[in-house]
Amino acid sequence: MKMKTLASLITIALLSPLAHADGEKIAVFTKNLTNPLFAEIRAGADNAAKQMNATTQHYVPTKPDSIPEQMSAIEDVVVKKPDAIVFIPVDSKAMVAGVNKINAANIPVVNINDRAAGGKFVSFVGVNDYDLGLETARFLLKNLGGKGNVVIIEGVKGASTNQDRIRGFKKALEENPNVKLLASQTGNYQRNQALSVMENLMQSFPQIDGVLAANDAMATGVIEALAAANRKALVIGVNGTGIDEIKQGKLLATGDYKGFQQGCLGTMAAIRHLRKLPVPAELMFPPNLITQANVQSFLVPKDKMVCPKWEDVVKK
Amino acid sequence: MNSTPPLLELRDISKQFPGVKALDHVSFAVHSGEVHMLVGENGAGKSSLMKVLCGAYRADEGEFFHRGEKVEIRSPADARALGIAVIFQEFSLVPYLSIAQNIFLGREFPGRFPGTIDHARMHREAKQLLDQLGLDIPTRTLVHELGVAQQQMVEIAKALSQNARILVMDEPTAALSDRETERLFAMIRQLQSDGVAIVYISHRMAEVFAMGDRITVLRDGKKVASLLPGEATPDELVHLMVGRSVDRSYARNFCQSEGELILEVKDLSSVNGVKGINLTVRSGEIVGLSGLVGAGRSEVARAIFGADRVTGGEILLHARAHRGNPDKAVAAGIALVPESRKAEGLALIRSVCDNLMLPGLSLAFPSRIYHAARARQIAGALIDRLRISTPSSQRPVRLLSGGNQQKVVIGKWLGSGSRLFIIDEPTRGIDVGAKAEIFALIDQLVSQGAGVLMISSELSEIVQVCDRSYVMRDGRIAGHLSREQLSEENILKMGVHHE
Amino acid sequence: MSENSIATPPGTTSTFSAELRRVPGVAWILGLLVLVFALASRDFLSAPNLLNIGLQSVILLILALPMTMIIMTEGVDISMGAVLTLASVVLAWVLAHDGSLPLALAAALVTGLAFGVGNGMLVALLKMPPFVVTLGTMGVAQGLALLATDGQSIVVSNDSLQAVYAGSFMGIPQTLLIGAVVYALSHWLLYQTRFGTYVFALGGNPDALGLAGIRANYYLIAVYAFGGLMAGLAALILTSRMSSGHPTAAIGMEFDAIAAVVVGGTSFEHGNGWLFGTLLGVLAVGALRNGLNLLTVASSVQVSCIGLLVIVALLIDGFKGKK
Amino acid sequence: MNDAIASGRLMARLVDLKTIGYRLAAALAICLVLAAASDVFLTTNNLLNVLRQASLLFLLASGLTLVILTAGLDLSVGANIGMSACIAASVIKLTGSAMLGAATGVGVGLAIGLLNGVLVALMRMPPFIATYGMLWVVHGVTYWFMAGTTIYGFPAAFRALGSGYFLGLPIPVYLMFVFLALGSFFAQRTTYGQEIYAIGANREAARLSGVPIAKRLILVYAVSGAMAGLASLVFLARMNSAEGDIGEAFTLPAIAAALIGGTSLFGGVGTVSGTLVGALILTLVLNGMNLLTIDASWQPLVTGVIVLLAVFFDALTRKGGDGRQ
Repeated sequence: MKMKTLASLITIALLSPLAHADGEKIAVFTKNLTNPLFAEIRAGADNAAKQMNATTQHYVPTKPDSIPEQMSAIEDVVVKKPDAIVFIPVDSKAMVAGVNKINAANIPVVNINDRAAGGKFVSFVGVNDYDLGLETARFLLKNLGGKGNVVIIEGVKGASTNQDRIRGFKKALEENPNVKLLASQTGNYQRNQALSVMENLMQSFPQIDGVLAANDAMATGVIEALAAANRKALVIGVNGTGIDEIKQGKLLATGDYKGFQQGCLGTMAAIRHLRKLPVPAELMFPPNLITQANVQSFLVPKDKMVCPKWEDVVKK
Repeated sequence: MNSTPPLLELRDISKQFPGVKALDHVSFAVHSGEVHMLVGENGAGKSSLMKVLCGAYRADEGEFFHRGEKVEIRSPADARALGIAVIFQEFSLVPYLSIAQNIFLGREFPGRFPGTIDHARMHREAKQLLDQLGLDIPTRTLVHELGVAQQQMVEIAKALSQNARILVMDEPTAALSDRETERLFAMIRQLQSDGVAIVYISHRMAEVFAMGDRITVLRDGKKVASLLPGEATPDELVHLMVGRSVDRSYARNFCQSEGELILEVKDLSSVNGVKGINLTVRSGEIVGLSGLVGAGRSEVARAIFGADRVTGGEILLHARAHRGNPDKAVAAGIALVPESRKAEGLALIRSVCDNLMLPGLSLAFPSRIYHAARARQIAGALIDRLRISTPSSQRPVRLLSGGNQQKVVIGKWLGSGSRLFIIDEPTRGIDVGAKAEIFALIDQLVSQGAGVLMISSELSEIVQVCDRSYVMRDGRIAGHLSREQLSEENILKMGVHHE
Repeated sequence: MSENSIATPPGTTSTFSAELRRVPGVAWILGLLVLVFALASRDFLSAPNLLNIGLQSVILLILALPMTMIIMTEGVDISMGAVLTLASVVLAWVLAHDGSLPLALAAALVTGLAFGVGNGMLVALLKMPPFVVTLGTMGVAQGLALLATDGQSIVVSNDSLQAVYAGSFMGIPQTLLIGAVVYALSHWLLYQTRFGTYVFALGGNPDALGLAGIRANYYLIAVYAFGGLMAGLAALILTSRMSSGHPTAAIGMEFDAIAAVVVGGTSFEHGNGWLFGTLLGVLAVGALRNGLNLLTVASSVQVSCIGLLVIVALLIDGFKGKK
Repeated sequence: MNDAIASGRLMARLVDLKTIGYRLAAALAICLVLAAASDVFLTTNNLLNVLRQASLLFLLASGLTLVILTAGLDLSVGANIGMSACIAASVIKLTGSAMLGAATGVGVGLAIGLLNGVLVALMRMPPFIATYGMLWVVHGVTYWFMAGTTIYGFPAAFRALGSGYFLGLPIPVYLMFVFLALGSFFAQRTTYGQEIYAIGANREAARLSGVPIAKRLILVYAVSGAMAGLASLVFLARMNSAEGDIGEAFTLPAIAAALIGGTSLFGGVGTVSGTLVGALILTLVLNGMNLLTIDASWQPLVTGVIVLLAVFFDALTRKGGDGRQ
């Protein structure tokens, strides 16, 4: 008896947030709870949904980047049948089977951020990682005067974002034959691993002029390592999360990954699709850099950010 | 005596372990229908001989003959093929298997498919065996739910199930009550008349002379004598075992005056089923706590010590109320020598010194700073005082013999400032010489003003050693016997059900 | 009678009422979870959703069943997730190189078996502590998976592979069938065969086996080998589910399996194990994750809930068994 | 003269060369190989790097060693680092006080450890499972607290804890030696240590000898938690940033360090100094792989093989076993 009362109490407590739901329900899949990029994307999605009078539900694996968990979450969501899904695969290839399940359930899905290797999508919203890597690397090499020694800190080997960014880095290096690539090692997109790798690289190479990190977390790890060893090098990263470091002049530049906007426009695309409004098959942001020169405009705290108008972005 | 060749004969068996010659050219024979007693001090080689017999050890030298024919015993399977079955002192039972599964462990009846078991037949046959032993327990009962005596009976059923022609028993009565012992003896006589040969290891002189057809004495891995029961008195036998005369009567000066009250227990009950316990222990006396196995004696000890949760009643130590965990008990001056020295008494991988120091650490090192040198010094003094035979105080205690281990378990309390010693089965599995030493030690404790509450299954010990004794039955105190009333008959009368 | 008498464990003493008396904490929790989720979400008790819970639980179940036996021998195998992952990579690799599905499955099973036998031999023959042995082999398996794939997924487009997870046989989803077969097999092994009897003995009293003339080591190796083999089998389902092999796909899953086993009432001591409890434990984890997803509970809360499930289940058992 | 001998003997006992001799030799052998293979290995900077990287692992593993000595395990240390670091970081950000932040970090670690201790000692849960459950609870709370953000940029005074130098040595290295001395002293030279070994060797015998089991177990889990809290501060100071899951990567290496260092999971055997050598061996190998620019994919494999080798070697040298197999 007591148990039943308790159960219904819990039920009411759990149901209450759903009671106010109106408009379209959008399920948003991100990779993990720890990377700030995905926090930005989720914030963007929430903001867009609010603007358009829809609601979001977030699905994040409890173990970071867990394929089986994201797969289970898809299966669970398919039962609940949200109106649309905004989807970042934890692994671009392994999650194709999951996308197929969404397709089979006839739920429209917008792919953002990391492009899935297969499946049918209403649209893809993201940044071309190759272009972004290339532009950021070019900026660094220009600042080095087209010569000197550099190292690359790679992200997770299997990730397509990493592969494309590294391809971009290497293309830029090809354009600058006087710049010597000393080493390219992985920091698995993690700050502490990048820090250790950098410490060790500094032992092997007495002169490092520039560091190309495949994301900002690793770039900040590199900056810490440099500071601790009292050495100087120009560092670039990608993702646009290292704003403070740029402001402080420690990070030369970061490729703007526009996480918040990805969340915004991915969600808007999904809602527009539901409302039978036109949506392009692909919505790519241009490869912009955040540098000392334009950093001021990026200093808005996450909870104050507001999604751009769809028309403003898509017109371009 | 017997003109036919012996059922099994061992000639010149030797077994060497690093540093020890466990068996040194031992010859031994057992005839069909004979109970052959094997006696000797701990470490004399009885267990090694038994393990050679059942194939657990391989002899380095020597020959085996079965009905006069030369055979090999290299593995338990060889031994089993010869009809040898062993009842071990430390049980070879699996707690979460049923009685039937335990009885037939390793000899399961094949079922319809390869690798499967014919459960129906197994339980049927197990039931028959239990009936034979007069044991009325479902064969599907898991062994961990049984009491020690019942487990011993399962162990015996296990041996019987092998249709053994040669049955080896290692102190089978150690955990049995007198009534159960009687039943076991009746069964042994039955087996004997069926022509089964029985090798019986025992420390109890009464059993040796009552049951034995022949007695073989081992000492230091050698056979020192093989004789008939009529050829020696118990004292002579003990002399053969220890190689010197030992006074078996443990004579002591019984407590004359009434000492100060150390422990008073009022209406104590605990989660382990003891109820309404009232008892007292005074300074300078050894108080017995006797009764059948399973009557709740150890449970009373554990309740007083705080090892089991007390559910009611009062414990007064020096007239002050006491209640709490073992650490509180130790701080209040209670010492417990538990029933099982390996499971509860010793940290086997740690050194003699570490074990001896453990309860008294905070007394020896009040600042909590531990000095290894000082600990070695204290332990060394204890080792000398208790005559513990060990090359060094740093030796892991698992390498000591049973008697010496028991001395460590008692000895560790000498530095803890205890005034009340609760000693549970002080002489289980140890030899005659060590027994005398341990009783001398207990006597020394009480003469220095401590009080001792002693639990023993050997009634003769209670009668010889205690100033008075409580007798337990079914978790309650059934009665009290003063020094004058104390006799084995009186204990039995009180301890046994009146049906 | 006295409070402390330990309730009769099931299996060997298999009257139904005896089993009921031993209802462990996990069963109450599973019941409560089902009740709450059923009240809170219309979808929870729907057939497709129950099917989801079943499907999602199968891989964990296939790991947890042999894990139950391993834990009963007072051992543990923390390499299972990594071995599963490696076997999945091997399976995908064979398929990607035009191997047939039976060949690929055989390769995965052999991979799992090899690690299982290796674990078993190190544990049994060298008397090395199981946790350490399998911590080492976990690194080896994980490393091999990473090296073999260079950190990337191996994508497989093989219809027969996809049919394993999604397909059904006589109206029953194949994945569930595989799970049921593995459960039946494990149950048969543990309760009907000599092997099972010796598993109880390995944890309860290994000396008894030696004295009975049984080569305990063979059976100890066999227990770990069974674990490895099942990891290889689970790889079939995992790979089919993802249509690809990924070098970190199931890393850490062994801890979930161990938790499910212990929550299900199997103890690390004395060979006291219960296979049905493991099934309940796995289902409780599955129902919890699924239900929280259906209620769209915040992910951070979900993370804590899984830990709470484990702790609360043990607390209930602890209070019930308190002396 | 006598004093010198006595202090020498004291040192010998503290470091317990007999237990760790082989392992020290193995560590030296790895050093020789690396020195031959890489010309930068023997540079001062690199050796300091190794020490600094090892120090973090050691701080975590030293507390864990005490837990393992009682035949327990603490799987929650990694999650503990994450939570301690994040809360300490936000306190520093809020108050600007490094001291307050540091105290909070250790305090949070201690609290998690205490909770583990209560579950294991008072609720009698198997340590493996209790701390695994705690791992998830702690992670969940941390994720909720952080909401996917990163906290970074701490005062220089605080960051010195991770990246500062004193007399040419990194500050974490001093911490490592301080806690080596403290840990060894606690384990070998206090009656608490003796009792902890006794609990690991035979818990029931220790209980019936009057050792307050629950108090001692809570103590070791609390110490392990507090050490995780301390390690989180060093890590935080070195990274200059805090994220929710920064600690998870340390759990298994910390356990491995203790095991490589000769601590037995069966309890009652092991030393804190052995754990230091274990941490050094692990760090040396990873450092060597980085110096020789070996692909990071090899790391789990190599770590696994080292663990196996260490225990294999123990199994071979242990002749006769410890009596419990």
